[in-house]
Amino acid sequence: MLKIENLTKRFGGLAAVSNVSVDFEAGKINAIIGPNGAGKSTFFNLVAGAIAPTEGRIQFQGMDITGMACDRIARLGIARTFQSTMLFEESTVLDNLIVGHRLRTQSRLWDVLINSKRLRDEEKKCRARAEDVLDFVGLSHIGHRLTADISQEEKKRVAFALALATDPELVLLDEPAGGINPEETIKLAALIRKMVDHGVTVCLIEHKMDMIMSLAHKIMVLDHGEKIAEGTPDQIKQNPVVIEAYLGSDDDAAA
Amino acid sequence: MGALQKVSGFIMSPAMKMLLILLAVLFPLAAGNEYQIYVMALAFVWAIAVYGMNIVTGLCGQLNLAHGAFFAIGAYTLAILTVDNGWPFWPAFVAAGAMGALLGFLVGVVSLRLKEHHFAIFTLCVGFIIYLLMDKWESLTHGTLGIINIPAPHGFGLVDFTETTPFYYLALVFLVLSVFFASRISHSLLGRTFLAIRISDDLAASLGINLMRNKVLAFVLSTTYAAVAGALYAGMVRFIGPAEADVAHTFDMITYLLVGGIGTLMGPLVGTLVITWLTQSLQSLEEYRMIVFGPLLVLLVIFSPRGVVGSFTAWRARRRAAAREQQARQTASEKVPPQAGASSIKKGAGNHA
Amino acid sequence: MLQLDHVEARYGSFKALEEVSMSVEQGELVVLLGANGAGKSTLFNTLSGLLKPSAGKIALNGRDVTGLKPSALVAAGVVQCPEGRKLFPEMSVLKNLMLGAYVHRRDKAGIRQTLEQVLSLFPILDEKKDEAAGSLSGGQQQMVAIGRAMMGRPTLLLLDEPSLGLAPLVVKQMFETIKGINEQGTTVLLAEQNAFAALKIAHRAYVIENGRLVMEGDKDTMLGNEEIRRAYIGA
Amino acid sequence: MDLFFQQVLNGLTLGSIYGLVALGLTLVYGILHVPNFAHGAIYMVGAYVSYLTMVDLGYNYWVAMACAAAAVAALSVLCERLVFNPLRDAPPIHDKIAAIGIMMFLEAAVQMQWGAEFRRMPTPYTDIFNIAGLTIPAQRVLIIMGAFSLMAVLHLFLKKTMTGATIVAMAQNREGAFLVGIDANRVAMMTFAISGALAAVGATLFAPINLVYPSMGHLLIMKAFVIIILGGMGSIPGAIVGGLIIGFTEAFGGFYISTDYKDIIAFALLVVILSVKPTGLFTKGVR
Amino acid sequence: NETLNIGFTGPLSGGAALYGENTLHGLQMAADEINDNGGFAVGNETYDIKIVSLDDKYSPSLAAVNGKRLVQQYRTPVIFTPHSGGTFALQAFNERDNFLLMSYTSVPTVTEKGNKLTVRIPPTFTGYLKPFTKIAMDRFGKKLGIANATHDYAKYWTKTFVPVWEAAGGTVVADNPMDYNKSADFYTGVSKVLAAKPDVLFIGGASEPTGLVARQARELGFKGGFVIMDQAKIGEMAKVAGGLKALEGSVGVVPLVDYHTPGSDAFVAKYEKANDGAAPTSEVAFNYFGLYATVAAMQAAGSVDDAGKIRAAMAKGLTTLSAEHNPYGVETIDDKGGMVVDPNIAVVENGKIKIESLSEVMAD
Ligand SMILES: Nc1ncnc2c1ncn2[C@@H]1O[C@H](COP(=O)(O)OP(=O)(O)OP(=O)(O)O)[C@@H](O)[C@H]1O
Ligand SMILES: Nc1ncnc2c1ncn2[C@@H]1O[C@H](COP(=O)(O)OP(=O)(O)OP(=O)(O)O)[C@@H](O)[C@H]1O
Ligand SMILES: CC(C)C[C@H](N)C(=O)O
Ligand SMILES: [Mg+2]
Ligand SMILES: [Mg+2]
Repeated sequence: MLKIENLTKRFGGLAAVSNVSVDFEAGKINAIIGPNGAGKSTFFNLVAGAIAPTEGRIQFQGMDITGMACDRIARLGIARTFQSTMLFEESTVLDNLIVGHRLRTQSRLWDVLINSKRLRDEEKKCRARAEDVLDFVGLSHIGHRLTADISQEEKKRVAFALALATDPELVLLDEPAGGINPEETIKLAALIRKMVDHGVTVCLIEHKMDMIMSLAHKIMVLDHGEKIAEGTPDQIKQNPVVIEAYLGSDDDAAA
Repeated sequence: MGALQKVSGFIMSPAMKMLLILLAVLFPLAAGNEYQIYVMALAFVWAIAVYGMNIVTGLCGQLNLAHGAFFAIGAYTLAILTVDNGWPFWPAFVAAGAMGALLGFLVGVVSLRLKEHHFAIFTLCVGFIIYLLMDKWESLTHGTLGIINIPAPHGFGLVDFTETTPFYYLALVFLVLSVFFASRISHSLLGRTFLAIRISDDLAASLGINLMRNKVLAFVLSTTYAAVAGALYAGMVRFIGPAEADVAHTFDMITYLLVGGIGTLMGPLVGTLVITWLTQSLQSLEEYRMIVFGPLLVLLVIFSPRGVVGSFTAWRARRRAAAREQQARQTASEKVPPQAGASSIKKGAGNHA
Repeated sequence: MLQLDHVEARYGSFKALEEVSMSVEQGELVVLLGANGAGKSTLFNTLSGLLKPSAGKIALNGRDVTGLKPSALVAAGVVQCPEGRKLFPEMSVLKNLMLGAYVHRRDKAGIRQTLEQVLSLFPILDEKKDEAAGSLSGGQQQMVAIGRAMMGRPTLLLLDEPSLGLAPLVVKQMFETIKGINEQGTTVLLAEQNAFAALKIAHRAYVIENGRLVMEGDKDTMLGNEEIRRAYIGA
Repeated sequence: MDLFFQQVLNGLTLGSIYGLVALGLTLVYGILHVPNFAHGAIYMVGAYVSYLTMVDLGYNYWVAMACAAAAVAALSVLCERLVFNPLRDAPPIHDKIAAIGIMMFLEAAVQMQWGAEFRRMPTPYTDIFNIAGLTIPAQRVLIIMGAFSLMAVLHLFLKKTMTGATIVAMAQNREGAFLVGIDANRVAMMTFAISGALAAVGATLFAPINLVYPSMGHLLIMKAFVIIILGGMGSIPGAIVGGLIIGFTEAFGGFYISTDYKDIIAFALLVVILSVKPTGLFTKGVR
Repeated sequence: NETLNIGFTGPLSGGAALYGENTLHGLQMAADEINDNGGFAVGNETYDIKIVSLDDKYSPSLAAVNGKRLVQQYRTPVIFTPHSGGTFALQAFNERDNFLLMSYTSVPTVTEKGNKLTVRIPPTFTGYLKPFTKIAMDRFGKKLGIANATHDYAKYWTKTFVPVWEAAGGTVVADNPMDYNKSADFYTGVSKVLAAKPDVLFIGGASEPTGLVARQARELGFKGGFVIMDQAKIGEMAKVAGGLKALEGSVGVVPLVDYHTPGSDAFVAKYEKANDGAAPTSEVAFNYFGLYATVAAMQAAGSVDDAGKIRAAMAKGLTTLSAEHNPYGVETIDDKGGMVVDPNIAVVENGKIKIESLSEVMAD
């Protein structure tokens, strides 16, 4: 579903992502791990179109989306969350979510000024969608609360819901469990699994190995912008290059 | 429900809106003299422009420092068309709005590529260029002499808008329309779109929102508001000069917006009225009133950063959320034994970790 | 020398530290273990004054230092080498190091001496001393950060994940360096994901979870504890 | 050709003053992210203080300059403490409005105290050199030399001294600066003090070839903002080069195109440059 | 005594504050005198004058607001304003609201548009054009460089002055007006004009910047004469320009202190006494006169609140005005409402101001 070929991104002299090729399958959970500054978030930014690659190609469902504008890519069905959660703190959770479905609506200024039927229908649709996704992430009961007042973990879920409100095929999650305690992390993992069960493909960055290892179907490891390994969790756990660059070895521990 | 809550509930209700409009309609009858009506009408005109600024700055988060210049563009378009080209008032009025939109589009397309302070200072410069053009382009704008004898809005033989009270009602109608459209916009999908851009460009773009198109739209809306207000202003004061485009006006409008509450629906109006009447009542201090007004502004910004309306709505929203929460908790403990839903609420409220 | 008494820290309404009570003795090397987001950095930032505790007391050598400004704490000898390095990227390496000695700026001779120490510890920095810190590789930047902290001649050194982004070989070296610093008399509080290596050079360790200290013990107890091994060292 | 060099001289004079004022502005902006619209009023106060010490109290020009620098530095620090420090976490629009409040206050206060009339500040350096057809009044030479040496001193101060380094450190990484023991308040106050002193010195240099009146800072502050945007916010070379660009644009634009339109030319230049390079001339690509 | 409110709206803060304050000062001075003398009588009633002043920051719309306020809240039958913008804005409703507009501006259009209740206090400048041209051209030559200010008044001047200069056989070699209020430095503009080698420079705006322009022209080697627009006063310019020497060969309006008519001497003496020896500006003098003229007109009309009658009686009132209250010796008022005066001309010769009367100059 997502096919990356020789993707490279340079910031000045620094190659944040360098010559990465990878295939992500539909309906799977794909993980990206790697040390801090390895280029994981940059990789996401490239896929989501937030920044343009220096070299290489990105194909999504057979379509070349390299260098396409962010919002078009979103309309094609790629949604994302950010490493630091961004929400509109001064409005309610539900109000935050309604805009998530905006990209599936047609209303223009004119509709707004005359309050057309189309607008009313679409607003209803957006609200319904917002309620759906809120329910999906298990937060229906806090829809009316101010976003500023909800907990860190709830915000992460709201961010998920916001991504889901765009009706995506593929969701990119950047450190969804960052700053979340182990107990909640497990619940979050369950939620991610549920997303996949509902037909959304997930791609996630995470430093929490327990979570990754139990969740991912496939893992790609980045280091210094380069792909140093790719495979199933078991393969990755055993991979000496990965152990050296990222995981740290048990041998070290034993020695 | 406490009395306080009842009052605050009422303030937000549709009945309140009707009451406000009624008060506004009755104001000329209650006003001690025509001067007060005149000041009120002028404040309404400014408020319309401030509503425009609220769209681009309050909702969409782009600080446009050329706003005063667009106000002047509206005024000049009307003045030039009526005085120099013999157009009747109302067609010229429509043209003024259209000119605001057109120039807003051109300026927006160029300037919205910049972000934050750069955008702000860039528009400051655009505003200054517009001012200088009005000052220097004599063959079109009459230069520093300004344009005199601008006709008042045409009353079709029914009303005489050179009179203060009829003009007051005209301004009121336009104000109500402006607030109505502003409220439509801010409560609609479009307003939510703008809001998403204000939180973060990246977030908005990742939600499939075309940044440029929406920002330009917000910008054009705001300049149209400004131009319409400017045209009304020209029809009221009936003389305009380049000083109308001075940045000081833009800063005045930002002040109104901030005092009333940026990003709120009633903030622009409340802020404009508060400051207008405050300035009028400080007139007795004459040239020294800035000594009072300056520090007042500073204190306000420090101690009431959300403005009058913003502070009120934030306070109310929080209370309502708390009330609903309590309600939810009660019903939960009454009906279902503390299961999934209820327990996680508690957790959320009590222990955020 | 360091005493924490029911310290609590918040980000807005979110409590990142709760009821943290701990103590570190003069000359000790204490490790702080904890998962991502457990609150290690928060604790460190609270200790170095970047964050004001919302409750509780912090005492240094018997003196109450709760809520002091970072500059005052640095002057009192508490220096942090922070997560994410926080270097001055456009300044030269040397300038970065010299700024580390800001509180001792009048003691020119002392500065020179410490600088020599640091440069002999990380010879590569001597080579790169005129280059902009931002242009160095991640590992080298980490060395600058550690070096900068050492320039403050701390009595209590707070190291927040110093091995982050360092190649394994460098990591090994670095742990030896830390051990050396500690042996020369500096008290060290160390947060590490690389728990095993850290524990090996430590005297004692605390485990932090969700902002609370949940366990404490000396090196051997910790290394021997099954749960610890599984949770932080890897099964 | 004489006329050409005359314009070079004019451009330099204007550029020096613009640069000096913009430097203070960019310093505060780069480190504290405060868009200080009151800087023009601060400049104006500087001119008044010099005027008073020199004309009313009869002190020497240089003493007056020192007094102005000290007084205005203190005033700036006061603004920082009372207004900008409490607002450090507020959105930038709040800073702007607060700065405008300060500006209004200062202008009104000066007008109340000393009236609105134009004053002329004498200079002890009244010689006019005529070299190869070029008219070079001594005061203008003083302006150019003064401004450039001040810029050089500032540069050395920031580059070579520990105290200067703390300012730069703060600009590059706030938390990092805290962690090496730099006192944020101290640096903030120092930065405001320097910025104020630069404005005061600029005003004292410039006042003798101009007039002193309460609204004298209006256009200057606009131009200073243009300059720091042009040069890149927070960039010191940017402020200097930006000042010179605007100075030369005005001198040459005013001479070869039209004096009446020279301001349009300067502002249009900015619009063009920013349309091509949205972040200004001197900002680094990273971050 | 009854109190009669007289309104004023003008710039009391911002860039034009000085100008506004000066005009207000003139009104206040006259009002204080009248009150100290026990007020003035109209019919059976004696009135004291209270000047109600409001700041409009030079903004027309604020002037309009102030005008409304003055008329309705303070019942002022007369409003003084010192700027054309404010005048135009007030003219939108002065006839309807029945107040007399005393406008201190020389912009001719304020009276040309036929407003029935407007009086223009200062004379138009047209009387100066020919004598100025003659004096400057005779002494220095026919090439004129224009370097005056860019505000409305200056533009009017230029527009009317240039044809007169050209009709007398002169040429305009450089036309480079400059914004006197906003420019940081005039060197560029002045050197541009001087590059065309003019014999005479036409300058003028507010006195101090005009002085600065003259000074810089001299610094840049200009040796010719100056024609000075009447807004600038030679005496004040000299302070900035570096003494009268720098203004050698200038022709402009006569500073009031050099008028030496009985009226002007009395006024100057009075003013200097009250203001530590500071010389009065024409803004003060004209507005001082303006208020006295108003009072005289009220007395002649027998009404303090019928603006139409007061305006109609203005000419008659002027005849009763004592010389000391009419420092410029205004003779009468024309049909449209403009004050008429026979202007004197000042020429700087050998570092001294020399007065020439208009008729003499033209007779030569
Ligand atoms: N806009 C940018 N300009 C310059 N350099 C950048 C930019 N964005 C990222 N980088 C650099 O690219 C590298 C990769 O950054 P990235 O954010 O992708 O890392 P990451 O793998 O997501 O790390 P983490 O796990 O800490 O989030 C880093 O060295 C970073 O400094
Ligand atoms: N500036 C902040 N604002 C809000 N919450 C924060 C902030 N910084 C940290 N947190 C939250 O506080 C908690 C503790 O974070 P902290 O950075 O102290 O963890 P840590 O143990 O250092 O983790 P890591 O191993 O990832 O460095 C986390 O839940 C984190 O999300
Ligand atoms: C000479 C003065 C009467 C001119 C005045 N400054 C005006 O506004 O027109
Ligand atoms: Mg990342
Ligand atoms: Mg940490």
